[in-house]
Amino acid sequence: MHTELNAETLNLNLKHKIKKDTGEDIMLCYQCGKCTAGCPLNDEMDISPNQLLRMLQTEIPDLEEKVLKSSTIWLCLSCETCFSRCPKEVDLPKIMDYLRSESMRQNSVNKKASDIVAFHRSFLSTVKSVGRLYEIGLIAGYKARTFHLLQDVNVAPTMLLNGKLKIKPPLIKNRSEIAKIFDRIKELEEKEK
Amino acid sequence: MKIGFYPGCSLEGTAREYNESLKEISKVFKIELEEIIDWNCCGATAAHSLNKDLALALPARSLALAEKQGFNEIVVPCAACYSRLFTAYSELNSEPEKLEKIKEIIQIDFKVTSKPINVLEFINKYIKPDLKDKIKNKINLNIACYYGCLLVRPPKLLAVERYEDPMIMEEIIKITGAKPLDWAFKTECCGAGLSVSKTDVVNKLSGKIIDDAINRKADIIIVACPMCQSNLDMRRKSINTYLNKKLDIPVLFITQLIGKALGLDSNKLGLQRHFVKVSPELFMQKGISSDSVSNKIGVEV
Amino acid sequence: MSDFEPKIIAFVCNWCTYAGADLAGTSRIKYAHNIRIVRFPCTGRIDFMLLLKAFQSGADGIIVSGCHPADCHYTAGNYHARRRWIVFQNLLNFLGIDTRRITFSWVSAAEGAKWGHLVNEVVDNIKKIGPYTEYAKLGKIGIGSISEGNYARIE
Amino acid sequence: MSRIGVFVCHCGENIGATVDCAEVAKMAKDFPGVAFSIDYKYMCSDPGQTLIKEAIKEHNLTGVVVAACSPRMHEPTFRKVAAEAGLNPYLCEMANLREHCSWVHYKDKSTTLKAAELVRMLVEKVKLNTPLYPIKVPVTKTALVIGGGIAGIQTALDIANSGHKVIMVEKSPSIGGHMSQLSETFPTLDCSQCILTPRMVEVAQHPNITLYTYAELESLDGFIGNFKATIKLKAKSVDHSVCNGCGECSAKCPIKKIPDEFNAGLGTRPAIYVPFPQAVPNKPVIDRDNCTYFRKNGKCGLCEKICPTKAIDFSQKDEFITVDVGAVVVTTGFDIKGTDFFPEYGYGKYKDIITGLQFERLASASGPTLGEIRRPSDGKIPQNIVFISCAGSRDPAKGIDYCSKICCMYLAKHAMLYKHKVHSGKASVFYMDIRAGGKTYEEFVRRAIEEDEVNYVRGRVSRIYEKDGKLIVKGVDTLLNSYPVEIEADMVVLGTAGIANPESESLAQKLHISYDQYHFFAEAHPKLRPVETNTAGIMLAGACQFPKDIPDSVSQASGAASKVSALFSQNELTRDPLIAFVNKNTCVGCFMCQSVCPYLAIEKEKIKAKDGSVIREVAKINPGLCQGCGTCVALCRSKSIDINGYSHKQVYAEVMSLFNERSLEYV
Amino acid sequence: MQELNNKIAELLTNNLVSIFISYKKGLNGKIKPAFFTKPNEVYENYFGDEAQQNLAVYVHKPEVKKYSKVGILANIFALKALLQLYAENQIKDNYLTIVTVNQDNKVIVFADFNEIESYIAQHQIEKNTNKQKEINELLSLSREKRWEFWVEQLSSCIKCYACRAICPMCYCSKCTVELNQPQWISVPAHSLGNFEWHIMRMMHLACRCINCQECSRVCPMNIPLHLLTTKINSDMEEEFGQIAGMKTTLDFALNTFKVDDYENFIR
Repeated sequence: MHTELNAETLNLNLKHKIKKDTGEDIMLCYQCGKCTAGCPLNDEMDISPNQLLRMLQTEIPDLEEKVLKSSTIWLCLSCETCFSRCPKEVDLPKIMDYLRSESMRQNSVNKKASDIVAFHRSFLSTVKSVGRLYEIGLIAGYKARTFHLLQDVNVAPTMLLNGKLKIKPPLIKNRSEIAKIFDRIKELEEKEK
Repeated sequence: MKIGFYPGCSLEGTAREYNESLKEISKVFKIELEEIIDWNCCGATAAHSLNKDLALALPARSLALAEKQGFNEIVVPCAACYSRLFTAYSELNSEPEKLEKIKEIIQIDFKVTSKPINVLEFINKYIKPDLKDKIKNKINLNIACYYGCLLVRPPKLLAVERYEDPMIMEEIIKITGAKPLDWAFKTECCGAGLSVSKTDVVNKLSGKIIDDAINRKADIIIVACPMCQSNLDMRRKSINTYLNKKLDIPVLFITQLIGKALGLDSNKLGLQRHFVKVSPELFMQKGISSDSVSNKIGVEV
Repeated sequence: MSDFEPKIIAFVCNWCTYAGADLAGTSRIKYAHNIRIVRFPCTGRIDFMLLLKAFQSGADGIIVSGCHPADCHYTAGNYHARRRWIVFQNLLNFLGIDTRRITFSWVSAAEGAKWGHLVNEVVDNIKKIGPYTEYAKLGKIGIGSISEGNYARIE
Repeated sequence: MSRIGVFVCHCGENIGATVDCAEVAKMAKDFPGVAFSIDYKYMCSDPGQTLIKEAIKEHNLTGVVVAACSPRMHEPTFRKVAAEAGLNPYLCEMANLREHCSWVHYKDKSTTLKAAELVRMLVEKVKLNTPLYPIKVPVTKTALVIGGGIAGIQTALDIANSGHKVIMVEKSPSIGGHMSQLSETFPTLDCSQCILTPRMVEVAQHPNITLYTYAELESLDGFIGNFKATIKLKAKSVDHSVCNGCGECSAKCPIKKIPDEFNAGLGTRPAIYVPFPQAVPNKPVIDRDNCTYFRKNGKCGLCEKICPTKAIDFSQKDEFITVDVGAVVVTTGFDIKGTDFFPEYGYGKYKDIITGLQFERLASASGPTLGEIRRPSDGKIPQNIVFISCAGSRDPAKGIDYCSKICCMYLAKHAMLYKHKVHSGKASVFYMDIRAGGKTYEEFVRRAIEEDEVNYVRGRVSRIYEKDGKLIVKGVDTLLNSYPVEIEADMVVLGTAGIANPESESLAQKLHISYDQYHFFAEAHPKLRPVETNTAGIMLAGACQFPKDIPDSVSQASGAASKVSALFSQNELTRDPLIAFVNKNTCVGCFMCQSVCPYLAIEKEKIKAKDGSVIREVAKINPGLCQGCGTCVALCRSKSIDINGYSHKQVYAEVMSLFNERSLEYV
Repeated sequence: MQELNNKIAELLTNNLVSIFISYKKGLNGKIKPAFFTKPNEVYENYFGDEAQQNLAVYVHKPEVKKYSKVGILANIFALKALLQLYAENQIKDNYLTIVTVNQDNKVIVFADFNEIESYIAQHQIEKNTNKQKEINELLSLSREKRWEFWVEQLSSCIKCYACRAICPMCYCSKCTVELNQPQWISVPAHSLGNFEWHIMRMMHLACRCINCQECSRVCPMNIPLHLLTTKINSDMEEEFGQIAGMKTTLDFALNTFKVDDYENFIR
């Protein structure tokens, strides 16, 4: 009889988890490096995109851990340049999305990326409470989380002057609905665990 | 004619002039942009960076609300919102299981029939056909059309023609008399999502873009994305500091440019709101060669 | 599931699917044993009446398979067959005959794995649907109904 | 009454390990009509064959079922055995117990039961088999070679030299193909034209070769040994029997700006032209699409006025000739992708991004720059040149999946040639893998790297854009931790993918041969029959089957030629008689069968009364043309057409033998 | 009517035809086919709305075939049938003289089949929406219900083959149903054989049937055969854009194909 691989019984490697969760096949990559060559942030990244894929291909736990702890996954802008040029049509941005959430789940977020995570978090908490983005709230929350208190003080006055910042938050009517969406997703996640 | 409208958060704040100019030019063509009642944030990069369900659920709610209001199409001027909304639209359309899950999460039953369109598609379909007849003020400028990432990528999803060298903005602005330039950075990334958290990255990426546009003798850069605009415009001072240069080229939304060509008032189009000042002489018709214009722009940054 | 073992008959062309099934063999691809293959020179040769006869003789499912479009050894036999199947399927469906039991496919000489998958899929599917008795039972309805097994034989 | 013998083969362990062969043989004994049944370890071995022969004689068998491997494997073997025992070979059938049973199932009762059922199915069939006799057809000993590139030239010369006639058809005005466009050839760097042109001349002068240039195959009917080919001779508008090839007309033709095919679009040519100075035949044709005389209703006509031999003939029409040939060799070559399909390399808008073939022309002494490497945009000599391999190859997203095989080598050659011509220049090659398998190929590439210091960078180029007259090539060196490499190049050469000829699909349909998903013609077997097609009598050679270099094309050409010669060594061919036939008595003559027959094998036959008056018309199948697909058999409403080997009775018996109520009980 | 009678008489008198197939009123008042061989019989000729039978079927009956030149009064269905028969090589040139009466009661004698082709093109038969509705209703049922419906309908078939006898397109000299080597169609009148018979007949009529529905009319057991013919006709039109009896050339759905015929059902 043909036995099927069972995710529950097998301790899956990261690349298998990615395949299962996103449908993206890491093994398609043949290391041409085109993704890296086109990546606007390659200079900043600690692991270049093609090497990141190679590390996942190997299934070596140490390398997988390095990937999850890398700054690369947080620096990826999802500009989709790599995906649009990839000869093997590997959807790297999608894989990056997965790696980010996996990195958070395993508490392996790169220290240098904490600013970015903090920004994302405060962004979402603004959305959760307001329903829409509220720049002053966002920036204030972000700065409280990162202690970058003086960043952007130079643009804020001009923004206000040009009418680009709203002082009052743009509340939506059914804010509770949005909060509920966040809650249900959290519930779902916990169930899946 | 009425059409659904999802302004997105930035058009309420940092990109107010985009909102104002889009509405102004739509008025000229007797198109009413009707806002989706009680729309919410699309979740942007933050949502899909952290949670894929959230990245679908947030845009899905707005899509569902639009459907309830009976819109077949929703204009989504912000390229980032458009990308999120369109991704949700096509994923939910092609994967019924996902749709079921999302309906459960947002607690709204819907069929995903309201299609998000971006501002270029909107202009191309509803404004471009009659644009020629309504031009009052020929634009005599060299223009670098900047697309950024999310209006053209991923090409598989968006099905954009010539995604590495798109021509849709160029075709539109040619009608206003403007001269589109062939340049190298029209689809390079400006650094968008890292605008606040990694300012230096933005300085570098956006700096390259502005530099190339100026090198090729562009008078202005036009964009169709509030993120690109804010990176190229609002961040100009720190870009200049980073590059140790004084780059003074204004960055306009395509809607503002069309507005000027239609003879609309600069203030109504929000041109006063820019960080890099847009000189009123820029749009004067007579006696200005494109070279002299760029010298005359008064920039205070 | 019960221990129902469906009877599947496959009408295949010699050049593509028969060879594809050979390849499945040489590649040692394992699939369900319920399949019996009848060889034809080309899908163009497969008479629709044979499909009815297969149901009559007790087949629970039928696979008809040949070369992919443009690959026919005889250039166009598969195109003719495709049309015949379109007409035939529509007609059977209109008459209420269970067309889920007939699977049409293109399996090339290089698609041994596809053949294995196809057989397994069809067997699984027919196991779900259950035995096909209603067509063969027709022999017991009407004025001249026949007793079991007493079909006309030729020799 | 049938007396069938069943011979169950264990095939060593191959069948025996999974199927209980002895049990199958035992069950078979009880099948109606079976007179003898036995199992044996290796039925195809000499003792096995003897066993069958003796049983046929001893038990007076009227039919044989060998239950062993696939009939596609050993049917000829066992039919021969039957014939040697005095039984008509077509009274032997095979049950496929190996490929269709033992190899694909696990050891189980059900597997043995299936084996027995397969045997019974074939027993039921073989009872209805009838003795058949092979069909004999004569062989026309002339070969048709389609395409006059190096593969076609080699094939034609080999066949002609073995004493048979050859007709060569070439669609362009000269033979020579892509090889005539090349500068030097790897790995020896000898001049392409120097080695090719003597062969071209030989073709033109060979007494056994008839050459038709500016001609195309219109249609092909018939079958191996007996094809009828219709060839379209396009109007040349020049009477070649009169023309002396002086070239006055080309020199004076007022239309001069037509992109030159021979120079891959880098140069121009007039409307009346000889493709290149060494062309064979070295006489011009008029390109009517671009000629003023034809485009503007007889205006111009300058060439006619100045031609010293009065060879210009505007009134010429396309001509069609029909020739009888016994074999066809297809040598139509390949094509390359242009530079316009790479979005990230500018959609072809940059003039200085060229294809490998264009570089060949730049490097060739007969090319538009007389062999100097000058870039197309401004004619400057590039000081920094970049070569990109796998441009479209190995690129499932935008190009083709496969490796085009020749690019690694020719790009190394290009880089080398460039370095030899521009000593101060810098050459870089972006590659993913260097595929240099071949005699002295690896050494050649190493020479480029070691002696000529070509800069090989491992990585695909992400983007090329133009800035201040330079082409900015952006890549990374994946061997240097993905270190960014940005080259300001003056010219970029793309090793664009080798692809099938755009006309290959329509040609395949005319020839009734198959092609693969990339439209390359399909060989009959990838390993064992690489030069034949699935249609008997039609062979392949050269890059029409897959991109290949000159040595490979030439060897395949000689292979195809020897296949043709072997065929022509016989006066008669025998064919399997598994063909269709018509029952005249019941045919009503609706002739629908005629329209489904792909071989035009169905004719109208008049049934006449004694007085000679026609009573009715019925269908008649030409046994020489019928290939036995049976499409007509299934279409005929009154079942007036039947087919040997797969007759109505036989397939009916097979189907009805399965699953019937008297199904086997396994004991 | 008089014009028509005159025409028939004229054809017979001038020996342009040796037999003319038309209609007459029977003793019970029912309209039935008439075979005139002499001008003085023509007074019996009848033509009107009740004259519906498709006379084309008689063209290939041996009794008619023995005459060298045959005339026939053809309504629109008969015209379509004759055209289809011509395409199928069943009517020799100069054998038939075909007469019809158009909507303005004008008598038309066709010179050749090309004229018939253009006449038919101008006189499209309107689709019977009621029948299409019946079919759609059947199709909207579950498969099991449809099966029950047809089992009930076809179980009453007595294999009298009236449907075959009346059909202008059933002209095979040896029908498959009469073959017993092998026995394609089970002989006894049980439902299995009935299904086989009707499925086979429909497959053989696909894109040949001109949907005159004579088979349904003559069925003594009132089996709704018109549902099958109408369905197969509309299928042919939808799937392949082909309608039988429209062309002089043989273009039958199953002897042609398009490379891009749909194949979403093929795996």
